[in-house]
Formats: sequence, C-alpha cells, structure tokens
Amino acid sequence: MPDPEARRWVGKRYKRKEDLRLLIGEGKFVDDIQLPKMKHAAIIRSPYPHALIKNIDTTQAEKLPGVRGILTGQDVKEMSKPFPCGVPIPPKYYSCAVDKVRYVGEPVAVVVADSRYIAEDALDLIQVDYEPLPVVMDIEEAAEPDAPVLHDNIGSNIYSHRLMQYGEPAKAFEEADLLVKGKFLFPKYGSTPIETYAVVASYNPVNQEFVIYNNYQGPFVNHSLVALALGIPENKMRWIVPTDIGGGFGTKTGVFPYIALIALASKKTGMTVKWIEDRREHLLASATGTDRVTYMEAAVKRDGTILALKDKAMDNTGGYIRAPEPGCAYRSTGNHTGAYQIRHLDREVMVVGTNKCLTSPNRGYTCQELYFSVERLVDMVAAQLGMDPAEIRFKNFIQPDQFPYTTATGGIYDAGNYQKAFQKALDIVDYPKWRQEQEKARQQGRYIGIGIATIVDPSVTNIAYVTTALTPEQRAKGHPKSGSGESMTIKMDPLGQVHVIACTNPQGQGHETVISQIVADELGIDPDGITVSNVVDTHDRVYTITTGSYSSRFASVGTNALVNATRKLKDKLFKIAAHLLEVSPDELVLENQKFHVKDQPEKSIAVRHVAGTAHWHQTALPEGMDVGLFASSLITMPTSKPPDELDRVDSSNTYGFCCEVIVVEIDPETCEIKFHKWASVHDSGTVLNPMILEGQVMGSITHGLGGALYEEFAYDENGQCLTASFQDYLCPTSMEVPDIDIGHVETPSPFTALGSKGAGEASCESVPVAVANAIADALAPLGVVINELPLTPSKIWHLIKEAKAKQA
Amino acid sequence: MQLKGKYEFNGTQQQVWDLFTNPESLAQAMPGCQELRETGPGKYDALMKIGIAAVKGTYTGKFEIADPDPPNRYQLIGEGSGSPGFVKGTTDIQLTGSNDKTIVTYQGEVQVGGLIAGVGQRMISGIAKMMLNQFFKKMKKELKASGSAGS
Amino acid sequence: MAQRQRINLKVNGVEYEGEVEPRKLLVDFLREDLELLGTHVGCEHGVCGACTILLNGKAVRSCLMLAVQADGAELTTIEGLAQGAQLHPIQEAFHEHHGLQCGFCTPGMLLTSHEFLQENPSPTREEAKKAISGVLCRCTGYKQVIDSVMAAAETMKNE
Amino acid sequence: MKPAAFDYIAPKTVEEVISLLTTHEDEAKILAGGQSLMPIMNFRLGRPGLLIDINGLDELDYIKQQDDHLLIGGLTRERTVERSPLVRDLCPLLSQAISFVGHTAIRNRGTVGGSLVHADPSGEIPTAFCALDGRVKAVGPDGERWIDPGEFFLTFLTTSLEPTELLVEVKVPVLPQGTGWSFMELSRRVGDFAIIGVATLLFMNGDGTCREARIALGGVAPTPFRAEEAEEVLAGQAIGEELISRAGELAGEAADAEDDYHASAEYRQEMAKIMVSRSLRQALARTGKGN
Repeated sequence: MPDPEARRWVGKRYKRKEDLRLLIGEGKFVDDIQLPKMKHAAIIRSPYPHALIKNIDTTQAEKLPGVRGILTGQDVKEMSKPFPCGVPIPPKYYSCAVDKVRYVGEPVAVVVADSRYIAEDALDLIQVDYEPLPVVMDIEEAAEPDAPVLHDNIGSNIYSHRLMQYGEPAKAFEEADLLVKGKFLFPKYGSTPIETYAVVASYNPVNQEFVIYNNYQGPFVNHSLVALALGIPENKMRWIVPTDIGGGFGTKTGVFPYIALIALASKKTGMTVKWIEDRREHLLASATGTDRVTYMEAAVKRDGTILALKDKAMDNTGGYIRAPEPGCAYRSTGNHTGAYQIRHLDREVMVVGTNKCLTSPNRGYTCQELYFSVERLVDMVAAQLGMDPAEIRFKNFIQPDQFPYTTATGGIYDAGNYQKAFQKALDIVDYPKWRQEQEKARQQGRYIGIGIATIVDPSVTNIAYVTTALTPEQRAKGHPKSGSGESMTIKMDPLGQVHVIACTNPQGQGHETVISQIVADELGIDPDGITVSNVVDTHDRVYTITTGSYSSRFASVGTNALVNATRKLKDKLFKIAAHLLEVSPDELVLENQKFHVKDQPEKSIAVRHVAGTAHWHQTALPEGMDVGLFASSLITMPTSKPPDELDRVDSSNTYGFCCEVIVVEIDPETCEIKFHKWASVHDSGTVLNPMILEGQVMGSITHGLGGALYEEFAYDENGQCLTASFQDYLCPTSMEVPDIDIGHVETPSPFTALGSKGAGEASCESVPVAVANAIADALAPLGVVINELPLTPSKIWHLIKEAKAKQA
Repeated sequence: MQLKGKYEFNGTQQQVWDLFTNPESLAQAMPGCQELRETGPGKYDALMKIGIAAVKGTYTGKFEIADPDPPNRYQLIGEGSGSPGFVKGTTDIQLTGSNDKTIVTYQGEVQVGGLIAGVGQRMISGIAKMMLNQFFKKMKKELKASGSAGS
Repeated sequence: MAQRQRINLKVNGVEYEGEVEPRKLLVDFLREDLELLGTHVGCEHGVCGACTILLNGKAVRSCLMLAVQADGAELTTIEGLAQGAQLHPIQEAFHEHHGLQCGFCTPGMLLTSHEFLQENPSPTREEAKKAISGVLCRCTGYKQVIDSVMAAAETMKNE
Repeated sequence: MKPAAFDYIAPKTVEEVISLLTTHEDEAKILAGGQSLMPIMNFRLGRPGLLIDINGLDELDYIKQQDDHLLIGGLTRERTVERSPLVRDLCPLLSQAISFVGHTAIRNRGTVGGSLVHADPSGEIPTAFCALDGRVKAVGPDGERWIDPGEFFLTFLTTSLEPTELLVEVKVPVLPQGTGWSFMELSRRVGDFAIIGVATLLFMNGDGTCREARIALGGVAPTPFRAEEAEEVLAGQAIGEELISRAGELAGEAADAEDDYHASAEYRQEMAKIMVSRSLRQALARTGKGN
C-alpha cells in the first residue's frame, strides 16, 4: 500500500466528473434511447393475487390501429424456459404468468404499439378471464401444511429450508444464566429508485441475436440466467447499460425478467421494443426487500456476556423465488453475529412464498432484517440485566487486536475498532447528558428515548454464499461456486493520455470520479486529464460473473482491480523507459511525467515519449513485449471461498462498522416523533472521497429512516397491494430528515489495495433498528413492546393504549 | 373490509321484506343501476354506472339473494367489475320488526380489487359506506313510494 | 377536439411549433417531440417532482399538464439553465457541494431551486429544506442538496 | 400511465363553458389546475369524454376586497392566494391553510375553486372554507347563484354544484382585528393528505370573551364539517383551558372517521380532540387574550 501521506488525490474532496453531463440534462438513461423502428410496450397485469387464467381474448386489442402485436403467457411458455434458481425445487418462474397468477401486478400479456398511449388503450381491450383462488398472505401461515399451495411442482410454499449449527449452542444455552427471546417482524419495503425499470430490446431473426439496452445493476449472474431462459447461447444476447442509471439500491437486479419479456416481445413482433415501467407498475410488481419473521433467543451470562444465539428466520419472496434469492436468507451468514464475540449459533432458515410481489436485494440486503432482531434483542438483554445498552455492547464487542477475526459462521472480518467508533458516536450526542435528560423528562410524563445500533456492514458478496441454501451433501454433488471478482482496464494513448475502461455500471456512486483519483495517485498525474468510460456492454467489455454495482463492491474489489491494472501499466512504462535509457527499471524514478535515472536527472525520458514509442515505434520495445499500452486486471478477493462442510462461509469479503446513537422524543398525545440528536459513525476503512462518502452515508441513513417510520408495501388480507402510488408508499422527503452528525473512523482494510471498503449501505442496516430501539427506550416505563416497523404515529398510539390498558 | 349498519324503516317486517326482495325497488335504490336482469330465482345481472368525482366507471355484475328466511333474513352475495377494478361482497341482511317499524341490519365483508384498491385505498371504505347510505336512503323512499308505509 | 392540435411555445428561448394529440402529457411532448431528454419522468402522478419545469417562470409538474396547455407559454427546462459552457450558479453549487448522485431527480431539484431563489434570494436553511421537499431523491438524503441551494443563494446574491 | 383519449376544448368565456357543459353534461369534465384530475386521468381511473380547459378564463383569476369580504376568482392559483398580502392581512387563516397543500409546484398550478369542487374531505382549503362560512358563486344555464355555507359539500368528492354549473367565485369574510385563527394538521409527511386538519376561528367581544367560535375539521368525516356543539360551549365565554378541552372532547365526538392504511379511525377520532384543543389554544393566543 503506498504511503497515505504520498496520496495527492485519494482521500480528497474531488468534485465529480459525472455531474458535468447530469447537471445540464445530458445524462444518458435507457429512456433516452431512440432507435429506428422503435415501438412501445405496455403490460397487462393481474388484478388478482392468486387465480387461474381461464382465457385471454386479444382479438379486440389486435384490431386497434397502431397495435403491432401482443405477447401472452402462452407465447412466453413456448418461446422460453423458466429461470433457473438456486433452490432444491425451483418454481416454474417465467417472465410472464402462464396459466396462473400469483400476485397482484404479475404480467399477463404485453402489447406492442406505435406509442405507449396506444399500447395502454389496447390493454383496455384485452379480456382476461380469471378464476380466483384462495390466497395466503401471512409468512407463518404460508409454511403450514394446510395453506393454499402456490406451486404444485413444489407441493408446499417452502422454497428453502435449512438448519445450521455453529459451535456448541446447546451447551452454551445450558451454561447461560439467563435466556432472553423475542419475535420480530420486519416489513416489506424497498428501494423505489426515481428511475423505474427500463428495457429496449431488438431481435435480429437472421443472426438470431438480441441487443438489449437495460438498467440492470451489472451483468452479474443474471445475464447467464436470462440466456438460459431464452434458450440461446450467452454470446447471442448483448446487454448494454448506458452511462447513467437513475438509482438502483438493489432493486434494479429485478429488471432481468423484463429483459427476457421485452426480448420475447421484440422477437414475436419483429419490432424494436421499448418498455419503461411506470410508477404504479414499479410499486405493484418490480421488486422489494423481503418481509421477515424472526424468533430469536439469546443465552446470556449475568455479566452481560452473550454466549449464543438461537433463531428461526422466515423470509418471504412472494409469488415466486428468483435469483439472487434465496440470498435473502443466506447473504448475511458470515456476519450473523454482528459486532459481537458470539461463538455459538443455532440457526433455522426458511424462505417461503405468499401472494405478494417478488423480492430483490434492497440497500443492505437483509442485514436490516438481521440486525432488527439482533440489535433489538441486545437491548432487551440489557434491560433484563438492568445494564446500560451501551455498556452491554462494549462488553461483547470483538476487540481491536482480534482482527482479522473469523466469526463462528465463517466470516473473516478484515479490520475494525468498534470501541473507538462507538465511543465517538456516544461522545457526539453526549450520551450521559441525554440519559439525565431522559430521567427528568420521564418525571414530567414526556417520552424521551435513546436508540443505539452497532452493526457490521458486509461488502463484496462472495457468490458462494448462496450455495449454503443447499446442504453440504447436496453441494458436494453439484458444481462449487466461489468468487467476487471485478475487472478494470487502463490504457495510455499515443500522446500519453490515460483512459480507464470499467464495467461497474454505478447508479450514482461516482465511480468515474474515484477511478480518476486513484489512477492519478498511482501514476502521479492530474485526475482532470483522465477519462473513464463505465458502461456495461457484454460484447465489448471484459467482465466476470460477479461484475456489477451491488453489495458495495467497488471500494473493495473494484479498487483492487483498478490499482492492480494501473500498476501493471506503470510497470510496463518503467520497462520501456528503462529499455530506451539502457538501464534497468529499478534504476529509474518517475517524477513530473518524466522517467530519469536515479541521481542523473539529465538522463530522462518523458512519459508521453514512452507512450509514443509503444504505439508509434513498436519494434523499439523490449523483445517479446506486447506493443501498445494497456493493462487489465480481473481479480477476486482471496477470501472468497466456497462454504466448508460445516456451512461456514466468508459470505462477504470486507466488513465495515457502523453505529447510530439517536435521541427521540415522542409526542404523548399525537405520537409524532421528534429527533433531538443523531450521531452516525462509520468505519469503512480508508476514505476515498469524503464528499462522496458523506453523500452515500446520508443516502443510506435516509433510506433506513424510510424503513423505520414511513415505507411499507402494505397488502390487505385479500392480497391487494394498498400502496401502488407515491401517495401511499411514502419515501422520506427533505422535511422528514433531521440534522445528523456523521463521524468517521478509518481502520484500513488489509485485504484491499488502498484499505478502503464498502460504505453506502451501512446505515440502511442500522437505522431501522436504532430508531425502533429509541422508541422502545422512550416507552419502556409503559412496558410497550416494539417488534415491528414502520412505526407510524397511529401504530405507536395503539401500542401505548394497549400497554396502558394492561398496566391498569 | 368489514361493513355493518342499521336502518329503521317505517313499515311492517313483511312490507320491508317484500321491498328488499323486490328487484325493481333494489334496482331503483342501487347507486347508478342502469339495468337489472333476473337470470334465475333470486339471481340477477346488473349494469351499474357509478361516478364519483372524475372516477366514472361502468360496472357489470351479478348478485344473488341467497338462503332467504322470509321475512327475517337473507344473504346478499354480489360481485361487479369495471375498468377501475372489481368489488366482491357477501352481506347478511337481518330484519327485526316491532309493530309497524322494522330495523334492517346488515353485516358483511367486501373486497375491493384492482386499480382502485392500489391507488385509492385512502377513501375506499368511506366511499363504500357512502354508497350503502345512499342505497338505504333510496330504499326508504321506495317504501314510502310503494305507499305501503305506516308513516 | 380529439384530433391533433397545433401549438406554439418557447422553450429555453427557442420557438417551437408542434402538433399534438390533446392527451399528450407535456413531459412526453418535451422528451419525444422536442427531444429535450433532460426532463425525467418519475411517477406521472405529481408526487416525485423529477419532471418539474418552469412554466412562465413558475415551477410546475410537467406530468400533470397537457402539451396543448403549454400553447403560447414560455418554458425553461434543465437544458436552458447553463449558458453554453458556463454553468448556472445553481448548477455550479450542486457540483461543488455534491447535490446530486444518480442525477435522475436533479432536473426537478435544479428548477425547483431556481424558482425558489428567485422568490427568496436569501433563504434560511429551513426554508431551503422546505422548498425542495416537493422533489423526491433516493440517493442523497437531501443534506448536500440543501447545502447546494444555500451556496447558490450566496453566489447569486453577490452577482 | 397515460390518459385515455378525450376531446379537448379551451373556451375563452364562462358562457362558452356553460353551453359546453349543458350539451355534454355527462361526458364533460372541467380542467382547472389539474393537480387532482390529471393524476386520476393518468391512472385511467377517470376517462372524461370531453375536457373543458378553463385555464384561459383570465377573468376568473383575481383577488379583491369588497367591503368586509374577499372575492377570489375561481381560477386563482393556490400559490397566488397563499402569497397575496391582501389575504395574509385580512384572512390569514386561508393563506395558512393553503401553505399545507402539497408542495409549491402543486400550488403554482392548483386553483382554489378546483380544490373546493374536488371536495376531498381532507382538503385544507375545503376545511378552512368551512370554518370561514365561505360562499361560492356558481354560474349555470339559468344564470348565477350563491351557494350558502354548509350547503356546498355533500359527501366524498361531491358538492351541490350541478353538472352544468361552473364555480366562478369564492367569497370569504375579512377577519376583524383581534380575531383568533389557527390552521393545524397532522399528516404522515409534510405535504401529504391530512390525517386530520383543523381550522378554528375565535371572534372576540371587547371584554375579552368569545363572541363566536368556529371549529372545522377535515379528514375525519365524508366532508369537512363544523363541530357545532363544541362551538356553542365557547360562545359568550371567557375561554380557558377547561373550555378548550371540553370543546376538544365534543369535536372529537362529532367526528366520524374511517380507517385507512395510514391511520386508524380510532386514532383519527382521538386526534380530533387533541388537534382541536391545540388549534383553539393557538387561536386564543392570537387574540392577544390568551393566558
């Protein structure tokens, strides 16, 4: 690692290159793509949560002038296969309902017409006869043997089920002085990026090749899965993601079925087809995080030491299950015990289906679900022991000298100083002062509460984790998976300018900017002069199966690949320069764009002459050396290994730390919540660009706040989604976000070239439970139990009322 | 969504029973009912035009007067659908008379689905109640009109 | 009536003439007919604010207006803020203070801020916060957006 | 989410509008600010056959004082009324209520007349209008008529305006010096539909007692309504904490709230009490007679 002091650009508040197109309306999003022969698609969707499709009559719609063709479920069944999915028995999940609908909003047919207006007119003319079936909406009921079954080929609504033991939980539970348990309900909430899903597909019947523009979050595994579903060679399906994606946060991994659907619509109609999801479609039927029911119990010593956890977590992936699920249940395996030294774990995992919308990762990918139970339970333990919730966390933290720390479940925590970061947060809010304030307030009948969450934020997914959905025996039979690789290519042109080719297709994280900063430091040049092209094009980009922007990969494995590629290029420059100066490379110094021999500044050659030689005078290069100047690196994190026979896996490859300390006051009459103070302290290793980091942190805090108080995909008991507009699905506006003090601690990661790691998801994992803990703390004297979200004033008011009734 | 209510009619239980089982008066009272066709004993097809604010829609539906126990109770089973969505419901209609006054109580479960359920949840239950009120008010008028009422 | 109607309007100082179906939304007219792709569609029911433009100087949702209604109007879209290579002070401020990430809501943020700063050249932070509350952003958490608006107010005052 | 096809016409005079309404009664729909109508049409919940765009009727865009009243043209934008110094000075309750409507861009387009005609039970303008005993002037085929306070809102999204009538003017009183006023609301987020909105007015006697109290609630019944029993306990009294909470109780009992996803009926009922009391306290403080 280069000496941090030597860095001119990394760690600086360098302004974003991306802004210069986005600020003037020159960004390139999928909806901005105009192609010849381009027609527009609209999708007819099921109004029923569970029903047989008896008949679809499209005759009237076909007659409508401007309609170019209609694709129904039957077409889809004939033209494609179900998507593969990493569970023992995958449901028959096509890009469109075939003979049965399983959630409100499920695609039933696609109309292609000259305009979206006409396409929607045609939807009105399509007659679909449904035969409604009984619905199942509750997670636990769905797992019951007598529940209505969604998929006959599975025979139950259980998509995935595993029992896992780590350490000796039974023994630990015997040794415990105290057992504390709770039931925790995490709601179905999501990302709702302001840009919805978008696909433009064209099919060439002669070379049988698809070209598909889309805003998927990478090639990732789904490029292969869609090719398999379409039954075509992978290289006959070219995906292009333009430079800009209007936010993703995990949800845009759910675009892939629509990529297949619109591709088929193009194939059937012979048109280039554009489909832009509208907001109602997005809220009904795109993808959400999973709702989860967790039963969790802690085995505790009287001194506050948490010996073991026993939990049963039930996730709900809705009407079907699709990649990257069942990741929801297994993605956080390595960090299941959070920031604590908990060596024993008894874990039951179940993924079920109900008649709800399907799922995808949502910023933090089920760590918010995990920590909602872990961090609530830690508070409950503290309460039972009469311990301060801050104290019990210090008691159980992993110690700074224990890193790299291997968790009971196989996670390898690279670095951290949890005590330091947490203490910083407590100092920022002046924790002792607020405990006193709380005492005073309680005597006046006011509800002040302090909420804490201290969590470990995993970044860089190891694709191997998903195979823990299979038993070790099942895994042994199949092909192992592992890795988290990313790719970067750097080149220097004949006049000595640097261009970087990336394929991380960010959704606003500023990779072009940070790439420029890093390369500038590595090569000692000015970042302004560096250009970066960062689009996905599966035909002309070099990438790996794990390439993309998800699980905060860029700052860890992305920077590793970039630094590696840049150093390869630098090494080649040194070799050429040395060859031209007839010295050995280690005699050379690179300074101010010149190579010169140590202690002989006059014996030098400018970098651009070296570059020029590589391109213009190719035979002057050292014998056997490739001509030109470029270098690529495709590397994975070394710890990205398959699960062992005990189901231990380093499910992510770097682990940051994040803590929230939040002071709230609840209006005793209206139950509205006011934030008095909020500290959010983060350790994501080396800070690459503090300005961008602050933006990422504020974004994830706000997204977490949405889950805590405002956002939910709500359904009635009959399976109707009640929140299909932005009037009812409530994203926080600027007015809902209080002032927040953000702090940072930098513990460089030994596993990454610059010591940096992911940062943009952490608070989305910690804020929901921290706010819940604050509200629980405020209402503790009333004995109110807080175990669900979002905590609306109406809900809190009823909880208080019930608690008071009990007390009376 | 659960719906229940109670209305007092100025008529004997038999008179009110006749009213509540008479398709003509039901058609008159049903908000926006354009036509009502008997398709079998106690079974009807209906065409309704309902407009609230700009939300106008034509709904085709059927309803049934099930297991009648004259003149005490019957079950009203109905469903209708139109471009804004669909409605399904089952309601118990109970009549209890004392001299020339009759209390009609209804208690039922109504499902609303489709477009309106997803984007209009804020007002659905209120509007459902409103339309029931309109229905019972009109039924009272019908009772008067039929001239059979005591008052 | 239902057949296409001729409309004349000025967008970013340029005269346009178009022929539209009455039902065509203004935002679709800007994007499809005038190829001004900077204005983004986010919800089509007036909540997210991404499609906010200036109609005769006033911020409006272009998804809640018909193109025919813009006949004779003067519009400003995000493409109309910068003078050639010279960014508008509000754009400069968003660049300086990282007031955007994915950039999708940014057109609405910029034009909303523009109207606000015309009406209120020296706002308090709380006023700026309220002013942008009609535009949803999922990336920034708004803090840096508010920083940007406040900074823009400063530079514009000293101009 | 694109509207279904419709005929469109943008008349220049009220007369034209009326004759169009008369000939196309059933199919026609007036397009004013469109901030409620356009979403309904984009969702295809509403599919009017003919859209009569009245945005060209400049004659209906005005705010003027006439003796002890303010006359507001039916097409006057909410934002114009909100920012009007005349309204702020003479009828601050109305400016205050409007400031709760959606967000600036919505109020720039939305009109006072449109909001009243849409008659959303939780609408801020309807609630304030109700407290102000406002009147509206409607023009129809048989000429114009004034619709009296309490006779305009019938039920959910329904007014006593005939399908052939156009709301052309809104009349609200000038509030005498020393009148206590307050508009408050609870909503999930700033700018959202009110879970409950409360508008209160306290007209005072010289001796500091309350001559007349007005309490209007929105969002807790099929229409905004006046809590008359609560008003009566305050009339003629020197208002204190006891009376205020009594009035709150009575207002709460008068509410007839419904459940929705955002708040239970029971919560709304309870909030009616609390918000009315809070609003009365604020209004009282504004009379300068608060203690």
